[in-house]
Amino acid sequence: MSKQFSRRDFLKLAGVGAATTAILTGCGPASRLVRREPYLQMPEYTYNGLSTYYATTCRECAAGCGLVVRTSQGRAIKAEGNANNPLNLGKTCARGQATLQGLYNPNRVRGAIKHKRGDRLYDTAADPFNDEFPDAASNMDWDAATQVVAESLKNNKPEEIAFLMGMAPDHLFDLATDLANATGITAPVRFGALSMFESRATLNKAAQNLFGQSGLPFFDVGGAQVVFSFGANFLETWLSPVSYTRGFSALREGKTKLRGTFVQFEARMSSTAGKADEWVALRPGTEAMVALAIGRLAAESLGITTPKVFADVDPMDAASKSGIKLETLEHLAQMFANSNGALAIPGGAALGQSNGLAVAEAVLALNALAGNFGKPGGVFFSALAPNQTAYQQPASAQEMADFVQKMIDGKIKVLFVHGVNPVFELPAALNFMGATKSVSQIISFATFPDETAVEADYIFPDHHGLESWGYQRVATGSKESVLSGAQPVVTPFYDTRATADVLIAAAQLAGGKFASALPFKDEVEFLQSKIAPLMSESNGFFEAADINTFAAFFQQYGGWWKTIDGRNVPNGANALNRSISAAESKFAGDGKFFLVPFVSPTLAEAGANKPWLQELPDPTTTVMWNTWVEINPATADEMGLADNDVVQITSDAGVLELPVYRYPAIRPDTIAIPFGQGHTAYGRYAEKRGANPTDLIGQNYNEAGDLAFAGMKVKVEKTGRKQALSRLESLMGVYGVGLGEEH
Amino acid sequence: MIRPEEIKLSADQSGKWGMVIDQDICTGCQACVAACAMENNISFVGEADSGYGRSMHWIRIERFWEGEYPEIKMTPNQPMLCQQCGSATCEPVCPAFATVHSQAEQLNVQVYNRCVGTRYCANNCPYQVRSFNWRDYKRPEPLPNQFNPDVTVRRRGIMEKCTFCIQRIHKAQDKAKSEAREVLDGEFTTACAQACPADAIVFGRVDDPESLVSQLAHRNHGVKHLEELGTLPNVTYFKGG
Amino acid sequence: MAEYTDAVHANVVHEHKDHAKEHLREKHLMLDPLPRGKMNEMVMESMTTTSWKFWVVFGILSAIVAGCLFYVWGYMISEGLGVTGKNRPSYWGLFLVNTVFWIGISHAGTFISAILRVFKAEFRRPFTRAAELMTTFGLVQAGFSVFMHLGRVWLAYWLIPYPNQRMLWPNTHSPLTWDLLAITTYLLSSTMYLFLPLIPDLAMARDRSTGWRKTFYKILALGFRGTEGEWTHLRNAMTIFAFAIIPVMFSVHTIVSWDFAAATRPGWNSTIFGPYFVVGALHSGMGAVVMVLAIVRGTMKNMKYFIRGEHFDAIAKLMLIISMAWAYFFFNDYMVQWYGGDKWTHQLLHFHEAGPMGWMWFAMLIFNIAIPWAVLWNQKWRSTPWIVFAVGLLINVGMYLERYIIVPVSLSINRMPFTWRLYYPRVEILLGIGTLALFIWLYMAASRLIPLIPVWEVEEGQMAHELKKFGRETVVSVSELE
Amino acid sequence: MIKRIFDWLKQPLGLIAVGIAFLALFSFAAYGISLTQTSPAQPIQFPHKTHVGLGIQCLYCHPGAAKGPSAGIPAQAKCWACHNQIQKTLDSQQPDTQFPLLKPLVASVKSQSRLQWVPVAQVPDFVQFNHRAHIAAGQNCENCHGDMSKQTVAENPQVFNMGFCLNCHKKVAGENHDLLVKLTDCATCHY
Amino acid sequence: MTDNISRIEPSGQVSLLAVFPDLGPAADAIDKLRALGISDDQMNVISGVPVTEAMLGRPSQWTNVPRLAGGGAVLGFFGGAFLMYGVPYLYPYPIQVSSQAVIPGPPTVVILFEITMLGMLLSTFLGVFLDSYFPNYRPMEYVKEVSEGKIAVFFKCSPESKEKITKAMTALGAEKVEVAEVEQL
Repeated sequence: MSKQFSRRDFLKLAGVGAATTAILTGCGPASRLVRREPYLQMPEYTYNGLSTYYATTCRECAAGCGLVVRTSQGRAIKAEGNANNPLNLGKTCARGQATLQGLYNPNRVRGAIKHKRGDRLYDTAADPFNDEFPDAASNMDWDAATQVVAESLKNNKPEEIAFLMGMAPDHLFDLATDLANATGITAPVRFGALSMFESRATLNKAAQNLFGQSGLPFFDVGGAQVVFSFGANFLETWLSPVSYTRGFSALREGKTKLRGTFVQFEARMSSTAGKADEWVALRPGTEAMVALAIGRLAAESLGITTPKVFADVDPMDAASKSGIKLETLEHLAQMFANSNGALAIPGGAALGQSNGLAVAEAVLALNALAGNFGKPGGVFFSALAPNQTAYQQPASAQEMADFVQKMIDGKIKVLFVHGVNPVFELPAALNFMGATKSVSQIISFATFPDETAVEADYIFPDHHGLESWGYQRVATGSKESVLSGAQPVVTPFYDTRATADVLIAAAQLAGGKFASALPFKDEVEFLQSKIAPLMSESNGFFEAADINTFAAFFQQYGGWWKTIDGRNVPNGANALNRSISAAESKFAGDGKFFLVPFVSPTLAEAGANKPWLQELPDPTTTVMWNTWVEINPATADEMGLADNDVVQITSDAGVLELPVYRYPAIRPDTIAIPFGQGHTAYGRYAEKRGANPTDLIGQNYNEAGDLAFAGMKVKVEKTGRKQALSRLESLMGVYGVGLGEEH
Repeated sequence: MIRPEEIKLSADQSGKWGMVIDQDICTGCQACVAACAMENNISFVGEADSGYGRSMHWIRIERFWEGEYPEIKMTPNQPMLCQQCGSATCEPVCPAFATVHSQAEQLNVQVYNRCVGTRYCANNCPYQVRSFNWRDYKRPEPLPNQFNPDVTVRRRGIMEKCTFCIQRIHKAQDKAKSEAREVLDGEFTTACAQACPADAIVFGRVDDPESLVSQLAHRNHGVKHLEELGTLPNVTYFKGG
Repeated sequence: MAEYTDAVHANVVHEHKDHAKEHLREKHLMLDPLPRGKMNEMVMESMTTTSWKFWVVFGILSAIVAGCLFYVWGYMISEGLGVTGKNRPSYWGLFLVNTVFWIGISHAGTFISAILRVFKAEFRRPFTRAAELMTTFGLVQAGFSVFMHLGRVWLAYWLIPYPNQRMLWPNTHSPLTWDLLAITTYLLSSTMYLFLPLIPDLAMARDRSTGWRKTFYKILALGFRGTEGEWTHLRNAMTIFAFAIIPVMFSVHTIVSWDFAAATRPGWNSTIFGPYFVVGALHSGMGAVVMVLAIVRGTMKNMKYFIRGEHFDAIAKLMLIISMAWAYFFFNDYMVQWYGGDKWTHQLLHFHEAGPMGWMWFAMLIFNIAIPWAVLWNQKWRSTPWIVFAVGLLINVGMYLERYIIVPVSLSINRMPFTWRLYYPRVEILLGIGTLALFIWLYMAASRLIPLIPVWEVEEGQMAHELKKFGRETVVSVSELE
Repeated sequence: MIKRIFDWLKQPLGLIAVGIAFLALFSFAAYGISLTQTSPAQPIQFPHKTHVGLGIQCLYCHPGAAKGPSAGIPAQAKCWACHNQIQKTLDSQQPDTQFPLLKPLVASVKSQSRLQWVPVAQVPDFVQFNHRAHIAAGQNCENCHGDMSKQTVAENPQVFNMGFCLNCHKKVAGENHDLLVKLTDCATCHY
Repeated sequence: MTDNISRIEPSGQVSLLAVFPDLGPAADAIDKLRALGISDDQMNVISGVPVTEAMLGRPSQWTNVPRLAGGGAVLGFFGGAFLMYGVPYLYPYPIQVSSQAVIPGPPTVVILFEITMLGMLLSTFLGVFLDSYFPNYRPMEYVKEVSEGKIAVFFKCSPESKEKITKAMTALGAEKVEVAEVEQL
């Protein structure tokens, strides 16, 4: 089957054969080397050599950006942004660009597999740059696979069946939820490493505490004049990097007013902080204190009575504890107070602390001081997606820990995993790996042979995102309420099957309440049933009288969205009248260094198997293909560490060995490690490459249940070994290393 | 037949296609790098080779540091790509005419099939934006399915560089011609400009004073890199800040 | 004649005249004539007397040539240049260092056989051929190195101007095209210039040999008999060659230098590179000549008669002068680059001295300037083959380092600091060793096949030289033959 | 030793042996070159002659030529659309058929498999050729592909090398300076 | 051409070779031969060192080598000029590199020089052979002693005078005088 799709009448030959021909054609028609297969049935609107464009949704992260994929002769060739989609307006991030490298990844699960837990899914000894790289063969057909799913539904108590799902796609989550609601199966749990590092639960909880309403705050960066970001890496991976980058661009271009100022508070200069006008390297754990101190100083500067929320903090104390000069704090406070539109954003490592909730609340309180709620350049609640009634929050780490506990306790007999790779993404300390032993049947729907699939009994691979139907709700990033639609842009490459189809078929096979819970012919019918209610909504981007036309438009435009601002204004009435603890956060471990894990902006949690993402230089360090640990050069000198020296990092939870990157923009008492590598499976390009910093993170949570991933203190020791990091930048030219003396 | 004396030298012309890059809003997110690689069939080279300075990026984002901790600043990200010089130093040194100045498009053209691999052009490029295929970089099946049929797949021993997505230029011109009109400003753009989430890269006709890129380029704080060498680059940078 | 005045002191008394004569005879080949037949025999003997050591060395070299040169080259062609150590920004590496080096070596032959012939420097006579062979074989290595350098060597014929269906000719703007033409011209003309004076000696060898050698020489001697007409033509042609090949020789290395000087790179864009490279080439070439002469003298039979201390002394003097000239040009180049004040050039100069390859820079100065200056002032040392050999060797190392500094080390630094990177050669080293082995291999093979000593030229010289009495002093005089 | 070999080679028998060796070498080379010049084997000895003779336009089966870069090979559905209505096609399924050419088509339609055509008129990968522009400029198919009404299996009337393209481009541009610049620019075909 | 003597053998003439140990006797012998009525173009001298005409008192030899060299240089020059000034007109398309003129000035000098020199030196080399009719592998009159430093005077005389001349030569110091043997060289 795969042959048919890969070998279709290639316009200009593909791959190595092309080059061979190119050389030999000098001697005449060397065409015997090339075979062309015509279409059996030419798809409508298709001409040989002309591209066809299909709108769909990017599934590299859960933001829901619209894509338009260029296809030629049945092959997807290029992913481009969907200019209609209000979320990304035709733009994409690097990961979105590389989505085709996932589609055509040489290591995909190629068919349904009954699998012995722990067995390799491909030959890992082979050269990753070579063609010969045999994958595990499919050993089941899909009828048998559906049978397996049906039986596990039927033969277990509903409460012993669990769905563990990723942040995308939403339609499958809706389907699983419908199934669970109708049959009593445990409500599906959603999780993703990005949501963990974004601390979405904390943001949500803080909003609830301050505004009395649950929801994901939206920060209108583009409209602001001064932006204070406390750890939010919104230009990298945070929530919706593409739309926040657009906001940043608007902030800087000053389209309406002056060029906006941007200040970033964090211990390690992220690539977001690199774009800031001022980078304030505060001591990790003092974010709440600093935010409150700025609030107090700003209030003083404005000449108003200090609001209750800021009253408890002593700016002198905050300055000394955070390591920021008092003058700096005062100057920042004045800047914040006197600007014509100030905005403060909490996020990233600032929330991943034991007092993360306090940080979030304190920073949101600053916005209350600036009085920007609902104003351009201020804080909003993100517009709810069209077929959504309330903000759906993914599971926090705490909830995941509870889930793991349930598994260990044997309360889960059958686990369906889709769209998430908990073995890799959850910190090892949470022991998901151990918990799998207590689950009698694990069925993975993984597209790629990831670590969780290796631990599964069955792998029933879902299509790649570009081969799939579906939709994704845009959680934040656009003013409008957006539902991004997905459709297959190519025929599936391998013998994979849409998980929704498998579940629908299995439910039909299982019969009874299962069959009645999912009374659909297939995934498309289910999707249509889900978007049908939108036809009656007003202010839509398009209208249609019947569902078929509506669905066709939905495909054509890549989703459905409203044309009006759908954001809600938070009620900040009480935000300044609460009291927030300014106490420093607590750190686990007795090491000398604060550990700041951050999500690699180019790889994120699932990019490691795409070779071009591996080869993209990290925006701050320009390292490719590996993981590093960032250490301040002064500290490194003290410890006698040169670039590429391997150090051993020990925390309460684990040990890692990583090569050193002498990073000049990090606090001397802090080290930072990117998250995204360290796979033990997941294909030839990901495996055995770098390390996973979550191995160092212990089971510490903040008040909102999010993981205190930045709440560790670690020891760093020199091992004496060296491992060269691949950098794009020149050590000589950028750092003057090896040029003799300082130049 | 065009006689040599009838050739208009690029130094007397203002260029045709050009680009404006705003370093102040470039976030260094690498979307342009990825987009370029996806559009132009650029090979990835693996860890060892990329670390040894053999990566094939046609566009790279440079950043330096200013000052020392804690007063340290990252310099504005500087996307560096072929500047499509009007008077390119890479061209005259090629013994095989593999890199020449396109009269029709006023671009600096690399003719892959004519390249014998002396690498003189790359040495002589003051911007160091040419990349050489040091090996036949392998793209295991089915990765080659992604190949853009409009762009030649390069093999070992060939120099390559940014083309300003000339395949898109041709496509747009072909389309405009089939519809009997001129190419409109903004009708198409390069892969990097198209992907850039911050809109830091703008591409268009610099010889058309009405185009967006011309309007932007005439802002007074634009600079061209190494202009002092007389290369007449067609990429304008805004340092910003 | 300087030796003579040195040797014959003012207080030499009459009785010692015979002794002085004897001394002069021992010292000067030209004053120590042997019958032509005897010399012929000695030269033939030197070709045909081959010890087992020769074959061992020859075998080892054959293995190195096969392994290091052809096998590795084949591997490199099939794998791509990724197996070398080149990168961005060091797009050029050891191959071009080798090319410049071998072209430099090749300059010595022409210098000795053309310039010294034109200026009638009589000491040149016994070793013009040995030097001219170096030119040809050195250029062969240079050619190999250039082709190795190409990314797609199988298309190298595109650089040759010929009518083609693409209607595309080589680019005459490119210094590499000039280079190709210049090297081709030089290789062809130096080979012809090697061959012309060889014909009479081949005829001699033909007359004195039997078997396959006879056939071999018969073919090569082209039926030369030595009639007046033949000699006149040969003499005429040799004169034309001697004059014409000198500007070709200068142009070759000047053009090689333009490959660098015409580039926009800091450190390369220097107007003095032309003469600087020519002098550098002579510097290494002279060093190589003395090395070859010392080895030939030490290993081949009967060569001690033909190659004597006086020859080493004379070449060593040239070496000293050239070393001074090189130092002058080096300083000139450095001075002007430094004075120019361009920040990238300053960075590069600093990098040369203090960068990771700084030791090369200092070694270059020591080997190229300090050592020749310190050693070659002394006439006794100048006349001692092994000392001159050692100096020649060091000069060659120094000149190799000079080219290494100019090519890959200078390439590491450019106007884009983000791309600065060092270069570490990999298979280039093997291929470099391969070319060296091929050079020696060719030379060894040639030493068994063609008379290394131009016997007729030596005889011609001996016929022309005599001792003549000026007052009370006996001096050497030369009569004009040509 | 070598001398003896040479001596042997000088006698008539030796000369003949040398001659034969050279001839063999030469014929191998000639065969190798001729291999690259002959049209390759096709799954069906497709009679273009017949189809053109029936008055079918080139663009009917290869419509891509007028629309985009590639003329393309017609989908099998297109072949079948006509052929399943032709008595001959049906007859060819009989065992004693006189229409063997149609058998592979019938077989492939029945088995839903694809015919493996071998492209004949082909430019190398580094040439970006666009049929549309050429058709739009009024070029006829036969200018490059030869007269199909005389061919059965498509043959390449000429080697598509750069000289062939350029000669025509030069001729077409004539004295039009701008057009000549465009049509002879390296970047028009190579990128 | 003096060399022609060896090839054109007038009927009835005998070719004799007299081998002398040194230049002096050879010069004397030539004078003697002349006195005996053998003209200069009936004589030839074969030697192992380049002996100038003046040494033996022989008429100077005609050579075309300098002319051929000049001709080659002119040809080379035009070859170079074609490459520089002709080829750009052969291109059907404008090839522009950088902003340099299509026919560049300074490189023209370089190319013209190199190709001129190449033409000149090649034609000099070939001229030597063209002009003196060798390579020549046909049998020739020759004595091997020549390469041992002897001077051989080669002349033609009538059979009658053979005896006389032989004697005269021997008297002048000829080591041997004999009928020139044709040797396969």
